[in-house]
Amino acid sequence: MSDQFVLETRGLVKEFKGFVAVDDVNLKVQRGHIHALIGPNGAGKTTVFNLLTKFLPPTRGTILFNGKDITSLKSAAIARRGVVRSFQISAVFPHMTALENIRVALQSFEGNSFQFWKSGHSLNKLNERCMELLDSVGLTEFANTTTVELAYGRKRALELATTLAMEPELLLLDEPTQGMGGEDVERVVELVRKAAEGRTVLMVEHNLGVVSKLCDRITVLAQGSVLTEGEYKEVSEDPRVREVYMGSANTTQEAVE
Amino acid sequence: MDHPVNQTDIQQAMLDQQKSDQRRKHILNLVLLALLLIAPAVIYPVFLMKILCFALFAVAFNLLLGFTGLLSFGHAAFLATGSYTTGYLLSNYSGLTTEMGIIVGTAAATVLGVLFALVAIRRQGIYFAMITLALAQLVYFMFVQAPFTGGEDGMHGVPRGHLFGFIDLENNLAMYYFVLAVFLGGYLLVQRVVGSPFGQVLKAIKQNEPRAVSLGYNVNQYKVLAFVMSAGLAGLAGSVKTVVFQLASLNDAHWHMSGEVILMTLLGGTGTLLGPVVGATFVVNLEYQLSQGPLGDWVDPILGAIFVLTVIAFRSGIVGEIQKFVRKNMG
Amino acid sequence: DISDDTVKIGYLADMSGTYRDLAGPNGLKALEMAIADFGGKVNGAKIEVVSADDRNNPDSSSSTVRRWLENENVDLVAGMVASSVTIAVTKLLEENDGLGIVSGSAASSITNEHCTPNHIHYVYDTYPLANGTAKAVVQEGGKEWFILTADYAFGHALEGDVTRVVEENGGKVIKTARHPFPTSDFSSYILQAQSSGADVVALANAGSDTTNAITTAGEFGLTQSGQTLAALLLFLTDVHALGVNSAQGIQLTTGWYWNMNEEARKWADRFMDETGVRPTMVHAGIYSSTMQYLNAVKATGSDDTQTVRKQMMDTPINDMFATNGRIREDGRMVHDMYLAEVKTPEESENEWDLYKIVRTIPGDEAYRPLSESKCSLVSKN
Amino acid sequence: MSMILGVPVAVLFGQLLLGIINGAFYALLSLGLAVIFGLLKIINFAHGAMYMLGAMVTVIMFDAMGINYWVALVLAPLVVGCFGVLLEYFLLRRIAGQDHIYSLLLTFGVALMIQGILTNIFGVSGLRYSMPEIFQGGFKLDFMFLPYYRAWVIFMALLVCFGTWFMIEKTKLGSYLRAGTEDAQLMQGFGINVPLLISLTYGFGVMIAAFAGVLAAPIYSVTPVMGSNLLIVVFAVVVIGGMGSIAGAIITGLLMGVIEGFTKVFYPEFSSAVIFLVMVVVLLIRPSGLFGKEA
Amino acid sequence: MSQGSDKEYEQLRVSGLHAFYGESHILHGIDMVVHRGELVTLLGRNGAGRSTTLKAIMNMVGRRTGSIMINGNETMTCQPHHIARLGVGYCPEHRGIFSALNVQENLTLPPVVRSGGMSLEEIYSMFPNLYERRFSQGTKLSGGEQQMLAMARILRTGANMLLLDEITEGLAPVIVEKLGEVLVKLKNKGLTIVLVEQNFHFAAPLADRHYVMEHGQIVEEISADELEAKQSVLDSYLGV
Ligand SMILES: Nc1ncnc2c1ncn2[C@@H]1O[C@H](COP(=O)(O)OP(=O)(O)OP(=O)(O)O)[C@@H](O)[C@H]1O
Ligand SMILES: Nc1ncnc2c1ncn2[C@@H]1O[C@H](COP(=O)(O)OP(=O)(O)OP(=O)(O)O)[C@@H](O)[C@H]1O
Ligand SMILES: [Mg+2]
Ligand SMILES: [Mg+2]
Repeated sequence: MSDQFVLETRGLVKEFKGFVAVDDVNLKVQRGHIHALIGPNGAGKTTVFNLLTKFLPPTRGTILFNGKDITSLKSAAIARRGVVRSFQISAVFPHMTALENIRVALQSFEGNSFQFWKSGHSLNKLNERCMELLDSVGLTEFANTTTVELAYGRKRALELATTLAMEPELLLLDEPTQGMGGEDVERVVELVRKAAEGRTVLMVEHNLGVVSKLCDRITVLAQGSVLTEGEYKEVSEDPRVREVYMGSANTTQEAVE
Repeated sequence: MDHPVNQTDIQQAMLDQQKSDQRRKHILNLVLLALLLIAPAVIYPVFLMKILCFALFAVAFNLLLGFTGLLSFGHAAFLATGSYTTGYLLSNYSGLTTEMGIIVGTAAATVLGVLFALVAIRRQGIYFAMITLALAQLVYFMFVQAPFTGGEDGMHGVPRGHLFGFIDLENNLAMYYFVLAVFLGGYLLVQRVVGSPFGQVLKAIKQNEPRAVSLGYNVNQYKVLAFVMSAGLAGLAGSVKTVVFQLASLNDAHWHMSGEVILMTLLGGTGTLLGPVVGATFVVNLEYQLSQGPLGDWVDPILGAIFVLTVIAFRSGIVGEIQKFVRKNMG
Repeated sequence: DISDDTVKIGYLADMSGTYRDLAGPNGLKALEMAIADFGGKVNGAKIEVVSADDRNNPDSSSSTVRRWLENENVDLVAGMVASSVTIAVTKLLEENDGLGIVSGSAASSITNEHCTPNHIHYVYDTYPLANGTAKAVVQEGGKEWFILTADYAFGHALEGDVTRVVEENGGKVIKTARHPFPTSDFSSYILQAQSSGADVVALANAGSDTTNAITTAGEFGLTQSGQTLAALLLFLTDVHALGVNSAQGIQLTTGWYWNMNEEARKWADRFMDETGVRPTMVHAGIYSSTMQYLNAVKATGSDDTQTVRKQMMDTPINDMFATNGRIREDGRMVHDMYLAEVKTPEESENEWDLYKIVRTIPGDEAYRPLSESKCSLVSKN
Repeated sequence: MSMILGVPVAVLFGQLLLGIINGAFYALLSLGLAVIFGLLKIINFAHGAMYMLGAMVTVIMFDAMGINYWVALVLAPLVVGCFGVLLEYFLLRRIAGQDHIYSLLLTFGVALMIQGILTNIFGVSGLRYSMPEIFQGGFKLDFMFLPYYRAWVIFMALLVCFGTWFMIEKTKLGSYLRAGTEDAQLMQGFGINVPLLISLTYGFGVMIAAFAGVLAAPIYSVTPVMGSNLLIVVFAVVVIGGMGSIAGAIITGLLMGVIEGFTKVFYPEFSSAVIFLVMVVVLLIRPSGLFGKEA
Repeated sequence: MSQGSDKEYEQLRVSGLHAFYGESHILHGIDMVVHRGELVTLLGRNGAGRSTTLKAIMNMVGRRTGSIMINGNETMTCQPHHIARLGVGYCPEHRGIFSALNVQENLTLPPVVRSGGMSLEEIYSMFPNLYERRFSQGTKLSGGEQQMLAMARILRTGANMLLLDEITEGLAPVIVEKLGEVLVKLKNKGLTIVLVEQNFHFAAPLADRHYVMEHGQIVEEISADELEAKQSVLDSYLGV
């Protein structure tokens, strides 16, 4: 079973001072899938991400990654195991160039990060790969631009590239297309698709067009617990999902195009 | 969207930039080195040594503030620990060569740095500053109470001794070149560290800590290492200072000293390598000039006014502003 | 002969910190008055003054003094207040064979374990402070003592000296409390003193610590409940700050008081014209010691340290500052000290009319006898 | 008489009371500091100087114009408050939004200037200020003599503390203040005159410090440096209470007064450092202070 | 306040607006007019300068030149709080929820600048999530909840011109739908709305007119009825 599922949660619960944000969630993410987590605002999606990456400690429950219990690991250790997230609110290193942003991510695999005696030139060999990643999100020309100066949408693209640089086994994306216009969304979809080759993606996304195009499996979260799970078609036809989340089919259909 | 610029061009441009930066840095370093080598011919060596000691202290401090984003308000503790340890050893064990005294003093400060770091590192921002201050106050209390420090009177008459057992440091020039060597060692170390892969991670942590965590960095380990290095170098500054002045006093441990190094660093320019050096030179010199002259009793108000002016008009510090100016007028 | 035809005096004191008022900028005035009175020249050589703020920092002070000695041919270093500064400077003087006259410091160790052949301690030290005040108070019947001590070298020294004097005179120290330096709230200590049942509450501290403690003692009615308050080190400026209302009746020992005799008063008037305030014993001491120094240079025609020091030791001092003064081989200037009592508001005629002299303590009785000295310069026979 | 560790219980009662009184000063000072830090994110290193100014102005007004204590109690804080507003308007405003550390440097510079200038005018020995007649004497309690003035201090301090807490935590104005510190520009975009609000807040914060200074004038020696050593202790109090927590600053102030008071009995040498020990321990256990909101 | 559909009244006139962040010149001469009761969108790619335009109207950018008339008043020299008092409600791109305040305090924070705003009850019934979490700290809300809060709080103030920056971002489709209804309602009440939107499908049916921006300039103005005819032009600008 551990072969089939990369990630599994058992009875995951998170309470905030009496308020239950995540309520007994049993999630199974199949290897190689792009798995979407959707649900109304405040359903607990981001909180689930926070629990998975230990930005918040779970109140109860266990998290299994490749069959191993990672509930007690720290954030950084989880990232090193291959579970990497992007943030809902853009997270970059503002006073580094786009290229340096990505290089910091690549560097964490080099095993030289404690080498305070080495010259910075030793990092130049990573530049090639940085440029590839930047190119994949269309930021080539901004490689030497300081990140603060990038528009919001580009910051998000950069963040995605940085996350990909981590070569994660399981990629957690929190609303990757948020704040992006049509063409950029397209590109991100492509990017995620490309990135998903050979790895597993768990994403939160409100753009149903993206979800329907990309995702193999969808879990709907509402008020902290799992409402239903299945393929896009099943889920989108579920009246409960329509009621709490999707609303009238109209908007959705248009978005899908 | 099309990409008007070619990937390799961009990379090349970046490498060129790096190279020319490097070259400029080398030239600057050489000019400064030359100045420092001939300085004692013109300027009173003990005074120069004082500047170098404080410059080293500020450089050490800036490794934390400028390059890791941690504001320590307790760095006096390390300066004083280096200072007292070396002072005690050299006064009481006459067989000890000077450099051994300094090494042990530095080591003591480093160990103290580890202790501080372990306690403080989990705290952030102003809490970090305050917990380091609190720890430093406790260290201060210890130094006040401990019999070997001479309390308020201080520790006096520390012999300068012989470097490696044969170079007589009573000679001011010999002493000067030794201090210069130590200073350069510290400075170059920090320069290296900042540019190293480790330095990149520090920079990342400074700018966005949660993001660094999510990229798999155990940020506390990096911070601890940076902190300990900074503490060790501050201790080194203290040790050398004791040898130069042949005394150690509570002033080194007082929170004013922790404040002073912040001021030096900010005045010179945080996050620049040369900034703390310039800042230390400026402050030490200014205090000296003012305390000598007819404005003797106006030192504090004048210093105060300079701080105010700096913050209002030259926020990036002396070196920072110069860099800005150069960048603006050359590119 | 006089090196480079100038006699150069470096004045080093706290110009801006805690000890500013007792020496500070006005001390420099006193020094300059002395030079002016001497005529600005000695044996044709001109007299120059340099000054520096010690910032109560031995590092800064020693680099300043080093430069004075090594580069600027300063012949005499005067002033010197904080003991850490004084000890650092005297070590340097010894190394460079310069001469120093310490006027501000209180620590008796300066001419005891820290004595050097290169300095003179001129105005007062902790030994006579304890000796004068404590002895008088014990003899008046204050047998049981509570000592409130500033927790640093000076306080400890004073506490030690007081304890000895009290015990020698048949009294007893029943409790001591050491407070951090500086402290602003003394109510806790005053309460402890009150509940200790001691006859005498002695303050072995200085400056604002002392004035704060005295104010608080007044507020809590310490003296009303029958206890005696003894302040061991009070400068005129402290008493002036307290005012006679709070300070009345306090006994203290001083090396000099501006209104103690005609000569002193005349000089103090001139000083007041210059500065607007009455001089402390330190100010007077600076004037007097500078005069003595210049006289010695004149007499010997030299500014060589040992020659001048010897001449100074050989000349008894009788001037506006001291009667029966002489400099001993350990560098201590021994002169008569005075037990004074702060006047009552009724007695006090103006804001500076603060003391009445109760008793003169002969120098030999006041200061630590050479037989007890730990100074290496004192020949032991 | 029963004893605890060799100290009579009655004496300990007295110490407890004195500790609270002393704590009332800490509470007032840390309150002002917490208001300024919590709301403006300014590390006000001039706070000690403002406290000192409160006391100095009281004395100077009395000496020069014969203005009595009661008037000074209102007037001196107002004068200092206005000074604070000017300071904010001409200096601090220019560094709004910059790193904390700049405000630290700036206010430290200002403190040095104020202290240095006053030292040159008035010296460091202190100025005289006599207790108003009405406070002469005190209550004879079983365990101690409590001067009337100390009782007055604690009463006034608590009154001001409570009033301030109420205003900030419970009123609309308070919520403007709390929000304005996070995103002043947006607040202004909502139609609130944020620059004015900030000036007034800073003025108010230093006014509380000056008020403490007036309270201190009759009992402590009034000198230009009287505030400089208090400063870091008060900072410690604010941190222990939890930066930005108004209630935290008040309660911790009182608590630290008491702890320090007992230390003065059992280990007096340590009394100046005990607060820092408490701080280390508290921050190890509760990272954001006793009453701080968790980050 | 002259009522409703006074479509001739110029609520906002921007002419020759340039804006700068420090050294960088972001807006290059924007001209636009919005009439009372109109809903106008600003469309464009990421980085085109739409948010900057709204901020410039609020005087929240580094430096600006040109002219901005609101309600007939020239506002180039006004401080932001004066601009708000002219009846402008601004909902920023990054929400600007205050962490020091709880949800309800956040909601009641902006002072009422005109009569006719929504009451707290109306708002809570429109956004039940907010009611449920009204005593939690503002920033502890989920991303979407924060967005609702940011929108809701300016509805209370009675502002008659709303500048809304990407309000549907990160919201569940049901809520987006609901927001659409709210905007229609507001429009019917006679409010003037400038909407910066990525989600064209959301904006299209609501808007009277669209301005298309590129590189800090307005490159096209399209009214609702021309939309179909100009669809291809629009697509090319937006890269859909
Ligand atoms: N630190 C916290 N303290 C208290 N409550 C919290 C905290 N973090 C989140 N919550 C609450 O938990 C619930 C779930 O939040 P979460 O951010 O996981 O929602 P979400 O599903 O990601 O929503 P969205 O799509 O709007 O981002 C929300 O109601 C939120 O208010
Ligand atoms: N604070 C700033 N400093 C410097 N440049 C900035 C700043 N904010 C934005 N910019 C620049 O201004 C330009 C326009 O940004 P703006 O935020 O207005 O774009 P937008 O059209 O709203 O795009 P988005 O969809 O990304 O929000 C961008 O190129 C951006 O890099
Ligand atoms: Mg979310
Ligand atoms: Mg935008």
